[in-house]
Amino acid sequence: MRVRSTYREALRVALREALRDDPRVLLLGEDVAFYGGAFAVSHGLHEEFGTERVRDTPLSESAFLGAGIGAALGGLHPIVEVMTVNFSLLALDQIVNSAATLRHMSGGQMSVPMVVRMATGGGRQLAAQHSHSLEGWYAHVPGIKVLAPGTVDDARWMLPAALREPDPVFLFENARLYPMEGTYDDAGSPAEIGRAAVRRPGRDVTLIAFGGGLPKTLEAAETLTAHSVDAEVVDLRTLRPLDAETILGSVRRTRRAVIVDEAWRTGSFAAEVAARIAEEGFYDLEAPILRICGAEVPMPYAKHLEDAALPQPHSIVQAVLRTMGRA
Amino acid sequence: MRVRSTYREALRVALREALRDDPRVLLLGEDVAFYGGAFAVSHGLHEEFGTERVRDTPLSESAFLGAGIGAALGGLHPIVEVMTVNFSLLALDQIVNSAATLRHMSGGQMSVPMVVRMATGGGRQLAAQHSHSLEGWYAHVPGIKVLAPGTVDDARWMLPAALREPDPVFLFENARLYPMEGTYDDAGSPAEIGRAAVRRPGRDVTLIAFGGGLPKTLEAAETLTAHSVDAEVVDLRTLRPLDAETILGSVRRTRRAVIVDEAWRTGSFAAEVAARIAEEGFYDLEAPILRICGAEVPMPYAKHLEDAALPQPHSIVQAVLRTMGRA
Amino acid sequence: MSGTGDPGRDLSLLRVMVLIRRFEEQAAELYTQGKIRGFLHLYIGEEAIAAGVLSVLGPEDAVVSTYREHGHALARGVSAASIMAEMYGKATGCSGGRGGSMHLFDVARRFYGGNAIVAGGIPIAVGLALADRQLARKRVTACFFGEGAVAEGEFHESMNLAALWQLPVLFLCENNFYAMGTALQRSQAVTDIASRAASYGMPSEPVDGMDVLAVAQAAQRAVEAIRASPGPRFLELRTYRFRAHSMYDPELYRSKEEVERWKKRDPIPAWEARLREAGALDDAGRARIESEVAAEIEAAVVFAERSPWEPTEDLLKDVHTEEGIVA
Amino acid sequence: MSGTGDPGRDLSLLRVMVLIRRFEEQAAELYTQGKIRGFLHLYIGEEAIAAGVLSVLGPEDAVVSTYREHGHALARGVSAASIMAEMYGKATGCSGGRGGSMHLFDVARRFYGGNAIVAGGIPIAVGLALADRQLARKRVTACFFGEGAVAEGEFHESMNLAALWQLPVLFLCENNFYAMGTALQRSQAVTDIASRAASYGMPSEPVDGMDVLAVAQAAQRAVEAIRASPGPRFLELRTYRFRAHSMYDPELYRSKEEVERWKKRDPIPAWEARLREAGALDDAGRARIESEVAAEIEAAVVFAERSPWEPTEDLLKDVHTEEGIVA
Ligand SMILES: Cc1ncc(C[n+]2csc(CCOP(=O)(O)OP(=O)(O)O)c2C)c(N)n1
Ligand SMILES: Cc1ncc(C[n+]2csc(CCOP(=O)(O)OP(=O)(O)O)c2C)c(N)n1
Ligand SMILES: [Mg+2]
Ligand SMILES: [Mg+2]
Repeated sequence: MRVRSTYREALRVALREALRDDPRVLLLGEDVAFYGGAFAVSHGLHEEFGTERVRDTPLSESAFLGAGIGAALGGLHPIVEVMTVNFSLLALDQIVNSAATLRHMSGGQMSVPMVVRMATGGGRQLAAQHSHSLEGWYAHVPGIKVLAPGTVDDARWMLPAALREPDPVFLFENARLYPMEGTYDDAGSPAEIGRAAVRRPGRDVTLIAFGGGLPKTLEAAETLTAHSVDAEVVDLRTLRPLDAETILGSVRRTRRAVIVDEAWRTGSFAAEVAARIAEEGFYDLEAPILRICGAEVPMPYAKHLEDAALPQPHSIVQAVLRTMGRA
Repeated sequence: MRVRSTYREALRVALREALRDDPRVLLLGEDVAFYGGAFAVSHGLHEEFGTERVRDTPLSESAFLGAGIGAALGGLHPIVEVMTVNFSLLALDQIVNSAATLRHMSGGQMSVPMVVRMATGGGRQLAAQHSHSLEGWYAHVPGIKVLAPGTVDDARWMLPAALREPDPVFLFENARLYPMEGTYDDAGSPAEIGRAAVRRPGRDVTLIAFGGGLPKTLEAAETLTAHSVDAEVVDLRTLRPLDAETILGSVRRTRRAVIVDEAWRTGSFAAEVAARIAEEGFYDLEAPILRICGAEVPMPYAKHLEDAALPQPHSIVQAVLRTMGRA
Repeated sequence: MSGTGDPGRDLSLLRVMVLIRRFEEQAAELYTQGKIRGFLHLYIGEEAIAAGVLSVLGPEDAVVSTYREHGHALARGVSAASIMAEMYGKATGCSGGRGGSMHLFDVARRFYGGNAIVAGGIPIAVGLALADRQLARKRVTACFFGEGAVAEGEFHESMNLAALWQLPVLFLCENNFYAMGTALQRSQAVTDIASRAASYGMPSEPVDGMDVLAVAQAAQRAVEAIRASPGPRFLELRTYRFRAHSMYDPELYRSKEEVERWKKRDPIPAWEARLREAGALDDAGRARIESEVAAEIEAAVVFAERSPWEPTEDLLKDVHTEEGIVA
Repeated sequence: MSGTGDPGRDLSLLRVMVLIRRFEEQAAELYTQGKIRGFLHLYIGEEAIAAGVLSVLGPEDAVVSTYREHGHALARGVSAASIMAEMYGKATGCSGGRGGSMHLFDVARRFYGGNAIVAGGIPIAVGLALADRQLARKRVTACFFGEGAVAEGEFHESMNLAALWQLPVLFLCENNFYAMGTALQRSQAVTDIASRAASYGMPSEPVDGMDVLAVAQAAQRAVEAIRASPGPRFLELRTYRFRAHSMYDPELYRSKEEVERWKKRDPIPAWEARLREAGALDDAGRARIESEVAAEIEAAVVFAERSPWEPTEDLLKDVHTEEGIVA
């Protein structure tokens, strides 16, 4: 049955299920318990599962992320919440140098079954230190997997999928999407990791997006019908491993690609998607691959500036019209 | 006059000059003084300039990087040495959230004149925690500039250029290149930031590389003459800002591009270069853009595995032959 | 009563506290009207600290603060108008509308923000002090942070640097007993913060942060000691925030009774009572302060309302220093 | 003399120290022959610590170490052959040739490496202990690190977590007075490391790390205390490395006299003398140890020499857990 829910509630349902079904699961992070979660995702869970399994940590991103790794090695299955991707910069050593490497550099002797959740993205007037979109950085690192739910259904079903992985999985929750309404299938099953989804089929151009960029891209696709453009929208869902097959299959049909990524343009994940198409789908293309990305600026606070710094439906529409030779 | 020198000595000459010419300059970092620098770059400098201006720090990457920012705000011109890019993960908060943002988020009230030097790259059998090539991550961040000297001349002349910038500049020294012999012009002038260099002109294909990838690429270009391929080699030198003009100009002539980057392939800086060409040089291209990058694996220790994990002249040659339709 | 000994200063302490209180009450109101956006962290209840500490600094001293910094900025003399305009996101704001509530800057007053990464400002303060020491200037850098920061690695690295290098920093820990929803005893193994700092060998003492005179006197002693012989000092200022952590916080983690208990120690009526008792304040005087403050805030709101927006075309301004190369 | 009370164990302490010493002498020799590559950090001089501490742990306890870990690995019972093969980069190495000298792992012996980021292993140890506590297992996690790590933020965050959550970790700081070339007094404002740990409210004591019996006894007391009531304990083991930091270090930062002075306190002859004095060791017994150790090391070298290389095709093995989804 499809259940109406916000993205936030869907995440909470998934967390509750995880804590209920597996005694090894624990949720660890700043303000996940008494405060109720910085974004209220874990609201109420400590009352249900106790403050050992829903455990507030001090402000010590590096240590509690590293403790998550150790706890995973010790037989638990931690879900570590780093409040936002901005603060995850403080934990990158543990992530890149330990979580991602321990299996390989021990010759395969151990796995690190850990899920790291964090809020990401701009668009809430939080300015330069609280608006990063660094999913692309994470997707660069071998040894981890990177998921970016952009729908309520994925908010519900990606966590159980992540928990089935024996290796570290990073789940990026776009903070703007928490209040987003939608539905999930309550008899669904864990999302397939490494599989993109065509959210809207179309013939004329492939729009590729993920996470916070997805709703904007779907909106742009709707607007484009008024311009007689039938856009296909591919939701990457998993950034690492990347589902190149779905992307290339779509481009093979539409012959045009526009990639939407809220991160700063240079070195964005959109570049990776463009590079893959330029390498493997080159002969299918009829026009340059375009990217609609964040402006190259530390995010400004003022709303009109922040809006201008981020991809918007109208900027996506403009790019598509350009690639169609209409503008 | 051209002076014979190693890359290491050229860097030291530049450091000595900087300390001599400007009393506001100080060199700050782990083991820069008494040890003589982890890679002997700063060897002898503390004897010449004293341990206040060539200052050993405790193992506190975040604090001494942040102290560099503060010192810059306070009127000094710090050169901060982070021993290697691997440890810079511990300082990324200060870099991304402060060094890169302070000017913008204060509405332009201040500048952070600071140069951060660090060794980068694999290829020395140092395994998974000591072999990162994260220049591409840095190049993603607006507010900083990113330089990657790949020649002895750039080792000599990039630091003075960096010190003329009022904003933070990151200088990536490839650790494999320290003993590399070459020459620099001792009457030269500061390198032009944001300007790529054609290191070898050629007609058939554009090879794009930087830092540690440059010597391998030049070697591949030589080998290719035996296959009757005349390769042009573009050395990016500056990753941020990127000199797209030089890249696109070269591709316009050769109509083929192969990008070499020692970083993990997915999300590498090579992806950005490919994306730029696919966006702006699409109609000039006759073949897919290829990337020769690091394998997607935490760097293994064993030499044969590490060699296989990194771009090598022969793998570059193979890629070029492929894009020429010869393999 | 024993005041500061200077009746003008005694009254000024009251005036500054009232200004901060009323300013923030107005800001909260404007937030609910949607005029101010993003995060807004109120300082209400903690005014004695800003008023007391900043009354003893000279114009050449520097101040580094956090995201809860309206009080510090106002007490430092940053104009209410420029702060209000900043929170509106206007071009006339003290950070040009780029920073918002969390990133107030006023370099002319040596007010260095406005850092929204917990503990992130501390290394910067250390660096400012390093510059002072290296340039033989007799300045003090005052560095504010919350007790939550004490769990962060950056705090500890910075304490050690400052103590090791004997830098002229005055560390000011505003211990309001909560970091968001995490009570001190759930974040620190040892809750006596002053003793933690003392473990670095720096003079350190707890101060009643609800008593503006005690704060001013302790700060005065510390600043004089630093000027006499550079080297860090640490004050733990025990206080309480009367409002939620930010405008989003449902305050699940503490009881109404606890809040009420602390409100009985409100620093403003407490100081007012002492002034009245000493005959230094009467009803008319008190009313005059209120009306002056009200006028100042009203003018600030009018200024903010009437100020222009930064043109959207200027989005990329101040990412880099425009003048370019420094002499 | 007062030994451990168990003559077999007394002799075994000597044997382990001799094994470590001879093993490393052999490794240094093989390094100059180019058989071992990358970084090689010798433990020579510090053997009493590994031998003493690991003599009191049980097989269910865990060990987390650094890049200077040959001694810990050998004392833990990881075979000399598998360590030697690892340093050769062979497939039969204890980390499959992926790790090298800095990344020895043997999960069957609960030996969790082998961490080459200073302080990087500490949070992982905290996490292992968290799992033990949460799963109500009476295990101890022993965590080794150098005194250089005490300046790192990760150290402090971890101390606080362990003390706050009362986790069963035994912290073992090998204070050899230098971090590369940085002397303790140039890296720590307060050089009494044990007191620093005590500031977290955990029992902590300095131990003569050149006296294997003192080490074993202190470790025994600490382990028993932790088993009796979980909660961290800290030992500062004062020692000295007789050799350079790594094979590249010209040792500019300390005097030959200082090294010679410490060599007079060599833990091996010191313990040998006490055993002889007590009549527990004679020339024949001493010779037997040497010849047994020599045979073990020779066999290790032969094993390493004869072992196969990992096939290059397997480069990407163990980046992820191959079995995929966990039950
Ligand atoms: C590194 C980091 N982690 C998490 C946050 C989110 N956060 C913002 S304020 C805060 C609490 C800080 O508490 P404290 O230092 O006591 O200051 P207070 O808010 O009480 O003034 C947290 C967790 C952050 N801004 N930075
Ligand atoms: C975070 C980090 N910074 C720098 C280094 C480089 N480095 C390797 S060992 C070392 C010194 C460590 O000293 P200590 O902790 O005392 O251990 P010891 O080598 O004396 O055993 C340094 C600076 C590193 N590996 N990790
Ligand atoms: Mg607080
Ligand atoms: Mg040491």
